[in-house]
Amino acid sequence: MPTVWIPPLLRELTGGQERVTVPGRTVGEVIQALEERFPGIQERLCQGNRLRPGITVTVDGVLGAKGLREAVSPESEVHFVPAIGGG
Amino acid sequence: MPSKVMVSTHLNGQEVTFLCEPRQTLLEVLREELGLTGSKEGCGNGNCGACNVLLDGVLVNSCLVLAVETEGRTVTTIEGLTPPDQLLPIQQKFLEHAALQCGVCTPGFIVSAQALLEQNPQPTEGEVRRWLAGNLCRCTGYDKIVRAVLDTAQTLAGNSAQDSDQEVGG
Amino acid sequence: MHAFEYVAPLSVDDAVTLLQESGGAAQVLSGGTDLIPQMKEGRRRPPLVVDVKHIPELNELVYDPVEGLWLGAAVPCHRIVGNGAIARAYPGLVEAISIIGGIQIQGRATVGGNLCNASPAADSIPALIVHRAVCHITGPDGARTVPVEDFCTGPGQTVLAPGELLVRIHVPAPSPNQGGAYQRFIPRNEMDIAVVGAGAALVLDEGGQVIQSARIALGAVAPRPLFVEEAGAFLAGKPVSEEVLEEAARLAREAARPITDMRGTAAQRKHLSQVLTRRVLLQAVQRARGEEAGRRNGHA
Amino acid sequence: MSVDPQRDPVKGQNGQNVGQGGGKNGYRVIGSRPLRPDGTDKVTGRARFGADIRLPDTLYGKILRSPHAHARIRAIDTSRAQALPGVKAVVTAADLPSVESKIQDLGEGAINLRYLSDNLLAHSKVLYHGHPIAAVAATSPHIAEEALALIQVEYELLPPVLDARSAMAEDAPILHEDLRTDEMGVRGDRPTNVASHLRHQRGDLEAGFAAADVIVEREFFTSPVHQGYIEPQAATALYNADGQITIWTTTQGPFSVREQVAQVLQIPIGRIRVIPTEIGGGFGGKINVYLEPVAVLLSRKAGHHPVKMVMNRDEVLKATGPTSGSYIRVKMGANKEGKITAAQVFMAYEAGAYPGSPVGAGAGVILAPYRLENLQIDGYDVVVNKPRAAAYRAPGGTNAAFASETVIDELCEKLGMDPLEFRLINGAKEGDRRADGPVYARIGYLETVKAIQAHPHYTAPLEGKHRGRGVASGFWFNWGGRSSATASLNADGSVSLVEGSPDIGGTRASIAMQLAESLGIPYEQVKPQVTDTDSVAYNDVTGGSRTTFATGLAAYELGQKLKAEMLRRLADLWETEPEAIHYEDGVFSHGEERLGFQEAAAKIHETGEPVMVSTTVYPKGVGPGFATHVVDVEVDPETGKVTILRYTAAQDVGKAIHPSYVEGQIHGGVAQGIGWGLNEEYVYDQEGHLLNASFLDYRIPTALDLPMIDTVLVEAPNPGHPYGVRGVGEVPIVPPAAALANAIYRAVGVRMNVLPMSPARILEAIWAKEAQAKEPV
Repeated sequence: MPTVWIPPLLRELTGGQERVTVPGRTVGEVIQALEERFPGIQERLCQGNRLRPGITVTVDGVLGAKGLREAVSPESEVHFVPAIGGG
Repeated sequence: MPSKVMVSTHLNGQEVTFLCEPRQTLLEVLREELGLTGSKEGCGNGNCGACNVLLDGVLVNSCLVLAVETEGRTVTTIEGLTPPDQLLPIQQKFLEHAALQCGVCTPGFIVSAQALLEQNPQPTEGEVRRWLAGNLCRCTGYDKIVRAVLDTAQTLAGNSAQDSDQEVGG
Repeated sequence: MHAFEYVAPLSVDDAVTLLQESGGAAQVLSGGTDLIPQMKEGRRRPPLVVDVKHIPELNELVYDPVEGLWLGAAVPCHRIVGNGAIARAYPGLVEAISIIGGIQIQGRATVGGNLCNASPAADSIPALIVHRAVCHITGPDGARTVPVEDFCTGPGQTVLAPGELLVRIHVPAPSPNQGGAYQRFIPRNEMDIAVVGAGAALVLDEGGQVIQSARIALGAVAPRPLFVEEAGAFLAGKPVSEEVLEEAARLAREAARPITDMRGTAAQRKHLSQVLTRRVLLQAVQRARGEEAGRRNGHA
Repeated sequence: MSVDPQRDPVKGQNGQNVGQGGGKNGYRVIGSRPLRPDGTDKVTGRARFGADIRLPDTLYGKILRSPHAHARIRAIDTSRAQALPGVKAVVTAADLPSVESKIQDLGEGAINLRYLSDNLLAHSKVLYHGHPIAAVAATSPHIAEEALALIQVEYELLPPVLDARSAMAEDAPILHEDLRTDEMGVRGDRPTNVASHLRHQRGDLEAGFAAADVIVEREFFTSPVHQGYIEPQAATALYNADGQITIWTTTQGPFSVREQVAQVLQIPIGRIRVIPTEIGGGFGGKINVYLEPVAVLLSRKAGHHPVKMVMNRDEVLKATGPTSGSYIRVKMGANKEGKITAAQVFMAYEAGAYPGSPVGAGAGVILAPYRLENLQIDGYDVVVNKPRAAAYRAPGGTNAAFASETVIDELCEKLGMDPLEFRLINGAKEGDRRADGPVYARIGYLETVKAIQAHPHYTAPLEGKHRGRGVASGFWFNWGGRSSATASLNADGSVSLVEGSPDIGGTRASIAMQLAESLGIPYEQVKPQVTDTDSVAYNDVTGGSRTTFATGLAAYELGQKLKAEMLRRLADLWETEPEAIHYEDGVFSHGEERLGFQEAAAKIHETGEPVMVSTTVYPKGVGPGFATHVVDVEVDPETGKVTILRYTAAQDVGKAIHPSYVEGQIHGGVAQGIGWGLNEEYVYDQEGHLLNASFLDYRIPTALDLPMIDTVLVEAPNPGHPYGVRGVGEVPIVPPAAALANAIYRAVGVRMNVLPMSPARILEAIWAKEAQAKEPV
């Protein structure tokens, strides 16, 4: 199952857990699964059916372009990080 | 409407007559009235050199010259400096050295560097930097610009040395 | 820029008449490197601009080893700096003039304009003061002379009465064994206004050991360029030594009454007054002795 | 002085390439240094920049700006301005459609539309000195200016908030009554100036610090600095009688301009065409719109005349984006072996008048070069009464690295370790975890450290009084983003390349080179041009160091597609399969048949439909960039002035497509970093007036302030790009301020914790040190 790193500000919802493994083939499914275990977390990550503005997701270190539809493999590592703009 | 003044000037090798208000700078008239937009306005108060032109052969900031002051005088802009059939050696060297990135300061640098080389054909690196200190560039860190100027000087010296060799030999 | 009339008179008399008729509202345009930005920013809004560059007397640049230097008020810096005889006679003055702006500014800016703009930080003024320069002024009531140290009365203010025109500046011929120097401190190496400027000129005895007379002036440490007469007087008659020069520099520091502004702090300016005065005195001594040291330049 | 051939100022290149590149590496075009296609126009003054656009019947627009940093607008009376002969239109915020408070991703970074609109023309409050209030279009710029003076605004002055820490105070005046702190989706319950709080945390800080043999904790203060592009913002807009809008503007992102104008004016993008002019520098500062929507409003109100608006330098500095001033605290511990055991960071970035500082980026940069197990980073985005912060080259990176890299230098000093050795012990490599979580793929950080270690600059002794040598490293994420382009085959074998990425520093060349390489033809045969928003599909901005990477990838794909199409056509002609045709060195062959590229193009032209291919990309394989710099300085202890004696920058550039422009990016970034480090800053008075809004007193480096800048191009190819390209433009601005601080310390023994390290500040630090030394122990 993919490993999700819980952003520090959301660890209050995971009982302090830094990372958890949940099932899912896409980022959206992973968040669904998280929500089932840690109610309220989805709202912190998403606005409607997309990630909150200012949050991006990396899967295995790669910044995804597809947001919630980004594919996730069983060995994947998922991070939610601040969106960065360059100059 | 404020009254306008008629001004005749030798501009880039031609007699040009234009109407302007006394409050219009030479830069404004060149750009907005005469369509010569090669001189750029980067600061408007003489601190960046992007508007450099030659006034009676002397390097000046055209943003700090009133257009009315040019009555009867000679003005050379980047457009007039460039020969009709080919680039100046300094222009060619700027290209070869990649001495420009965005290119907006480049016309000012070309006018300024050309004035330097005419006055001091073999400048040191320090002299080049001192001369160009009134021309701001934000992209290049000046490294390649200074090299391009020094290389132009060296190339021109090589050419003139060859010329004089030939004269001696011939 | 506001709308204004422009006139370029051909004689001093015509210029004086124009200035007088405007009742002091007209502005003289020389190199324009201060006036034009000030008009763009709306800091000056003269109804009439009098361009004095076509008046022959104001374009005069004559140096004579006996008579000294006659410097027309509208002579651009590049003409002075490019004159080898003047640079050799007054290195301390010419180096001050040579750093009024970059090359493009040098092509237009004038010493007369630098004086009349009366910035406390003007580079040429301390150097003119220490070289005993005198302003020659013509006005509706005739001509008069004013020593440069008395010319500026405050930021942007001078002794010029309405209708008066600065025509030329006279700098006496250098004495034998005279040396002068000017240095300013700026954060960059070019394109800045002096945080502090210091000028010194002194005359040594024939042996080059005793200071016969000295003058010291500072820029940017008071509402007007500051002639530190007491520091020069202190040096007169004393043998050259590090201690003596340092004491004169300390007196300069004492005299400085700077403010804190965006270009520097009062404490920094006090401190630099002493540092720069010491440095220009040392340089002036070396020049008086004919042992000019190379100028410090990061890119030489 | 001995002559070092690498430092001969006349010989073209001063740098070196190390790593896998080291030359052309089997490439024909990549790695060479051809002339740029737009070069001649730029050295002759013919190139058309933003202010060079002249249309018939053009009116000139000017903006009235707030003289106050913080005030409520009680009333605006524009009647006298409107009555001035020559004035054709006056607009205020009342002319802007009301937009809802909605956060929108507009090309790069998300912004609340209401803030965007309010920054164009203030609605009810002015939030910084220079905030636009009204705009006028008139028949001449002078008349427009005179009209501004006739507009009467009644203000109710409010106390300004001028730095992040005072803005965070309990009793601070509030800029936006409705602003609440966002902590990843949770909104605070009271008015505040803190727009958001972010955190990265891993491991056990307490244990980490307990395991340290030395701990250094310092705080740092930096002022806002400006991108300082030489070309001021300039835009011309025509709102035509049929409702179609055309905008000519100098921008890093014409598509982003289209999007922003559409959103803020509530106009469909289909009615807006944005034509990018040549752009005279941007560095992140020409992404946000300032003039374009206002020019559109004026054009409509003035009866469909084109309206041209050009900022002056004063306006550029007062009202276009500086990057954030900041307050940063860093605590780091290391053990005797030189391993970092823990790091804790607090950073508060000034967003300016509206939320959106680069604190997130700063938090990602600040510890990025190091392998850490115990860390915590807290970042705060704080609004203050200064212009809205905009992106500036590696946004948030320079001030962050200034803090962390000087603390590391102090750790090294306390441990008695060489700072490069320390970095080799702690430096991140492939497989290590970044501070913000994800794991690095192939990166070349350690190679940059080794490159400096081996460089003659670092190995040469530095002699002389008051001289010091400093090193520092830096990181930048880089970016991919969306790009599209088309290529058409011409009958003479030339290829027209149409792209949508404004060329800000030679990317026409670097992109054309990738097409040429991909297609196997000489660079000179590719004719690139940058086009408008109606002529190519969407492109993200030229920014984030993405253009040579992503638009270059598009060009690579175009080459592959064009080749495939040519093979298909020749196969048809030669009655065979495309796979059976051999293509090498620009020659197609099959059995007896042989056609050079040019002949093939002519043949294809004669025998059927024209050949054009297009591609769109959104690459994921972004490779981050690392750099390590070394600088030698001399400090005049009596004046505090720093002279830079020598500078060398080593950077992992992935693959240098056009090495001259890669060097140029490094030179430019270093120069800006040096300016930031030594002299650049926004100076405000207590009322929040910006005092130094000119190039006279906002001191960017001149030619006399910089030495030649040596470069070492380390080439650790990015696996995410067919040629190994990484972004190169941003990371070089990250290390310089820290490297200078470390060098200054070694020269005169003072640890600087304020940017810029101006002469006055260095002098004060020296005095403080002397005073301390005099105190009885």
